[in-house]
Amino acid sequence: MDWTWFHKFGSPPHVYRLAGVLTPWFAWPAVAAILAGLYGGLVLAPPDYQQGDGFRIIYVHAPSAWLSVMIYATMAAAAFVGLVWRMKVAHAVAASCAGIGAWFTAVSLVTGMLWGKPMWGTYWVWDPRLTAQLILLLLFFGYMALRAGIDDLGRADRASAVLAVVGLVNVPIIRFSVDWWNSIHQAPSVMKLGRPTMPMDMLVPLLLMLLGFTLYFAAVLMVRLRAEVLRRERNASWLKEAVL
Amino acid sequence: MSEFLAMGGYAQFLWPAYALALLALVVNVVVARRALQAARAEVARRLAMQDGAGE
Amino acid sequence: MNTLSLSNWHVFRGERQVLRGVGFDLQGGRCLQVLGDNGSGKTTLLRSIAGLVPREAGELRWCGAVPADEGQFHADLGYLGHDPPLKADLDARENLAFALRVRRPVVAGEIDAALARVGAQAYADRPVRTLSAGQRRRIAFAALLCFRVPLWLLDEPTTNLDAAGIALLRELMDECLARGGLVVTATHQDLGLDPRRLDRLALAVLR
Amino acid sequence: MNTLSLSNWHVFRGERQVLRGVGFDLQGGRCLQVLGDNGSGKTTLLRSIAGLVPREAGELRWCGAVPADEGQFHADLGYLGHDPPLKADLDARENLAFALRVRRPVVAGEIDAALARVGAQAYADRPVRTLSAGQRRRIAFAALLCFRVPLWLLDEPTTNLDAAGIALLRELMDECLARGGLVVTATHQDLGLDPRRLDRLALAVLR
Amino acid sequence: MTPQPRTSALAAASAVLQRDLVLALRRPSQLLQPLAFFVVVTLLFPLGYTPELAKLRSIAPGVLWVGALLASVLALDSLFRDDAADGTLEQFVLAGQPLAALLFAKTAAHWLLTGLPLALMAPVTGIALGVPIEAMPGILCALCIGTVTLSLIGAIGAGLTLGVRRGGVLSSLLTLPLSVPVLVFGARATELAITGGSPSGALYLLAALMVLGLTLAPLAAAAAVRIGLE
Amino acid sequence: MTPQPRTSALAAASAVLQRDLVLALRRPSQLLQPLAFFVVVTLLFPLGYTPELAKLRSIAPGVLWVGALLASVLALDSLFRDDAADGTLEQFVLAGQPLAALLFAKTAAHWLLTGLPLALMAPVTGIALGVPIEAMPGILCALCIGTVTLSLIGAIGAGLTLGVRRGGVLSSLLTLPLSVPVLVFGARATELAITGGSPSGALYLLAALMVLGLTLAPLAAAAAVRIGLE
Ligand code: HEM
Ligand SMILES: Nc1ncnc2c1ncn2[C@@H]1O[C@H](COP(=O)(O)OP(=O)(O)OP(=O)(O)O)[C@@H](O)[C@H]1O
Ligand SMILES: Nc1ncnc2c1ncn2[C@@H]1O[C@H](COP(=O)(O)OP(=O)(O)OP(=O)(O)O)[C@@H](O)[C@H]1O
Ligand SMILES: [Mg+2]
Ligand SMILES: [Mg+2]
Repeated sequence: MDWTWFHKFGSPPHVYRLAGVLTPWFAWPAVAAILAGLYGGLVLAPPDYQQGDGFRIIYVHAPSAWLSVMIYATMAAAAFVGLVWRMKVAHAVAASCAGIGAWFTAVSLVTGMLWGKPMWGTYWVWDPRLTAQLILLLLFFGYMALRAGIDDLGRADRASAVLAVVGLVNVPIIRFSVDWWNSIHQAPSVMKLGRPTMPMDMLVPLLLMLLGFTLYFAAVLMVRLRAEVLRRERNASWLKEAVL
Repeated sequence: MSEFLAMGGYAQFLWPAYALALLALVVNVVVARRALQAARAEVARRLAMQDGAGE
Repeated sequence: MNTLSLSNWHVFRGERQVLRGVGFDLQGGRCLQVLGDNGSGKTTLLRSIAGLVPREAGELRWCGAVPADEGQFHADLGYLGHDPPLKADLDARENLAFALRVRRPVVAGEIDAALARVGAQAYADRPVRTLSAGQRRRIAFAALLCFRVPLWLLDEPTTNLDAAGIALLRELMDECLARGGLVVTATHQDLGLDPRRLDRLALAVLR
Repeated sequence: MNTLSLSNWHVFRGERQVLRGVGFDLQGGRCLQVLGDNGSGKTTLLRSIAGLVPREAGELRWCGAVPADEGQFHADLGYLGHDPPLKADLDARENLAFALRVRRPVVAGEIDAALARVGAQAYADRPVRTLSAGQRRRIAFAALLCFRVPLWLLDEPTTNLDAAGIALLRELMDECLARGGLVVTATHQDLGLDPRRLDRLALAVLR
Repeated sequence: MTPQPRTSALAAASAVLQRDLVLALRRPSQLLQPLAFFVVVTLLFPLGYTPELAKLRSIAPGVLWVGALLASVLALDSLFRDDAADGTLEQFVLAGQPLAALLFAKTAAHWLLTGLPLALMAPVTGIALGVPIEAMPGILCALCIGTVTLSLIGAIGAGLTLGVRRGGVLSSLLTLPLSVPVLVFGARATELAITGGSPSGALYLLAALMVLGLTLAPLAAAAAVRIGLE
Repeated sequence: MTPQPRTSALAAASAVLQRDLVLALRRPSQLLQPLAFFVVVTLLFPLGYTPELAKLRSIAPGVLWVGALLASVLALDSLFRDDAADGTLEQFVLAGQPLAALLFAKTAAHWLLTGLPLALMAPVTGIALGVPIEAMPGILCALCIGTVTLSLIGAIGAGLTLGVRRGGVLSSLLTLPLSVPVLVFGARATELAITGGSPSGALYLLAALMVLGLTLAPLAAAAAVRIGLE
């Protein structure tokens, strides 16, 4: 097996350049998909027969919820790679993820709450899914707080990587336990959209938004990654070309 | 148009949700670009310092 | 024979490079005195040899080979930093017993022998909290003796010691060297060791 | 003129008598070097003068009188113990500023002047956590300078200092004495002070 | 060697207060920590008990006050420890200033960094536990007053723990029982606020405890610290 | 200089365990604090809630578990701190023994000194909350198993926050969310035990969590401590 690609991937100059090249390829499709999804979701899609126009919150809520989970997985995977193979670039990826992840977790929570008020009559219920999402936000906060608490970048990288990996093992367990927790009490059972399948003109915008948000994350990640890589390179010769 | 904005009575929930999502999208882009610019400036400063010291 | 050699050693603390391309070869029976101004990286060097501070680059050879198992290398070294690693609530004997038992089984009498060697019998059964700074140092030396390791890393070992204490330290180091051991020590004070057994490594503050 | 005199000083640590009937008279402009083996009570003496350890008996006179107000005596003394009293998360400048402001208003520029005096400008704005042991010591001396107190109590001040640092310490002490100040110091190392300005007090381990 | 102009005790105390705040706020993320901490503690109760808001409401007083107690115990443990370990506390004793004033400043900083954020967070945690909005002013008030007393009691305990031998057992046996009245009156005030009663009686008692604490605790803490430092 | 006979990791770990127990017994205050905290927390709820045992019984699982969780978080704060401050932890790293084993021994000592007493205390607090005697075995079992996992998770948090100021709050912030599964299953088992159901399903899940913790947590804690010591 040829491992050169792996080393190449781990080399900061290469990653810096690659991320720079990739950014527009993620960014523009993301813009297109999000705009199309918005138009489809807000204008073309018909009102829901139960929820009227209120259901349109789904087009921001579901993508951000999906993104939050995806970002955590990305972060933890990168942290694991960084920890095991001592790859600085992987730590840089993990560090870049946390902030974005916390934002989108918060967005999914707040949009969910805004949706919950008209649907359930209250902003907050202790539903398993909501609770799990709140815990995810706390995990992101914990990760960021730990990072901010340690001055030395290398130490911060590795300490927070341990936390992310532990969280990776635990997140599914938390999810499962929280589901189980509420299954024993009477469930609020309002979380369903009330219909097995979604009509195409509702579904397509949602898929477009999911795609758009994912690409958007990739684009922002690339930019942040470049910044992180620069921050981590102390006195490498390639920096001169890179900055100019 | 105003009908569209009213969103069938859900405007007070729907638009804040969209506004927040938009805010998140914009803020993350801005933060990322700022970070990149700052990192570049820092590298440039260090390189200038090294050059200065090397002479 | 025991040998320790470092080559091309680079260590960073935070963003700051502290050691750049340091290296040395030390034979058994010899002492390496690390010299340098305050902040030149003596502590950093000792800690990075022990593996307490990660190095950016560099190779360490112990008895001619890169230690395959870090644990085995650790089992061969005794590190004494700026502060004596003692539990304030335990007395000297207990401190030594626990420190030793983590490494190997205790042989009857050896702890008392070591305490006697450093002249600490008189206060061996008082909680370390109630000892003076120099008395604590002596107990830390007793622990080091008990370890019976071939490689000593001593960071400013003369701190807090009176004249008799420094003479004792010199004797202990001499004995260690005579047994074929190696000592790497950072100290600003001259220890009065036999110059034929002494190597010197000078560090400078970088940048 | 500032004078410090102790008479019939008895101090216990726990059940143990450490100082028995110690006394001295120290004139302004003179340095008292407290000598004694490890455990003879040097630290205890300095701390009990400062009032950090209570005494069983004994009288202290400062400028000829028993200080009516302990606070006023404290305001006149600077104590430097085994470890430099610095906050690891603050940088040198902040450490000095806060230490000073607890005592008196800060005058513009004095902190930087003191840091320059001890040669610590280069690392004055790094968190103390990232400094080496000797660098921390220097910052502690800068704080002492800033206090501008007539009485210095220095417990093993040479610890961790390189040769330049010890020379600096000697100069600082000389200046303090020249200003009419008093220094009481416990040290095992000879400081090279002018012997005409030096008094000596030898302590022995009791019992 | 001219005699030094000494600052007033007030100026010295404010320097200490400022120093502690600077130390704590050095990293902005620390501002968020108490917030996240109370959210976590509040989260535990629905998970351990029931998700029904109607039932949660009835334990809300307990939840809020347990959170307050825990936060102050957790943070107080280290109130003087760091300063004692690095010698700063010694320098306080030697500063020529009333030690009680300096320690009071430290306690005040502690309250500003834990007690106050906790009280300010109460509306949020309250809503999550189904507490009606009208109850908030009373709850906020009770928490503000109560946490001051908790901090003060904790300061005595933290001082006593410095000299382990002497104060060891005492400190925990002393501080927790001392804080029980605060918890009882605090929970009572909170409960009354939630159920629509008038919490003012309980609030007066809380305030009385606080005044008692303000007058006695700094002196006791100073005595404890002096002993602990020996 | 003959090569030294190294002890097995087991013997080394048992030395560490013994040392920690000896140390703790020299400082009884550290033993009492979590226990006292637990008792105060569990007794606080009847005060604010209701004196009716029937109603109290329904909140007992939540109260017991939240109390246990918070008490163990409180005690974990200091798990590695003292050893790190006096250099003992460094000597552990340099002992030539697997660090995970030594840290596991420390965690075990911690559990023996807080988790176990807490579990043994539960019958007393349980009775105060109106829990029937028959439920006690199940509750005791659940608390014993659950607190082991809590200690293990806490060890990771304590290791990660070694070099961090005000680490106590941060480490609780890191560990509490991770402890949610223990809380959920523990409270569930307790509830079943109280209502007369069979808690074994929940107990199995708790045990599974414990096994997972036993295998992974010492490794993670060792990695964390190594990083924290640098
Ligand atoms: C604070 C409140 C809420 C939170 C934290 C929340 C959280 C989540 C999460 C975590 C997901 C899963 C995303 C994924 O796994 O990919 C999700 C998806 C979704 N949520 Fe919410 N939600 C909230 C409120 C609501 C409300 C009120 C509704 C509608 C009545 C709703 C409808 C949906 C739908 C339709 C999806 C996408 C379909 C699916 O993945 O099953 N959510 N939300
Ligand atoms: N954690 C850290 N972060 C950044 N820089 C550090 C850190 N620790 C030490 N340094 C810096 O590294 C350099 C070497 O420190 P080190 O403690 O090794 O010096 P030293 O030679 O032992 O000095 P001394 O004689 O004062 O003990 C110093 O300039 C110090 O400021
Ligand atoms: N808290 C205490 N309880 C009981 N005895 C104590 C206590 N502290 C110190 N001692 C004893 O008092 C004596 C004097 O201690 P002190 O620290 O003053 O010595 P020292 O002269 O400073 O020694 P060194 O040169 O080692 O610093 C010692 O014998 C010590 O064991
Ligand atoms: Mg050093
Ligand atoms: Mg001394």
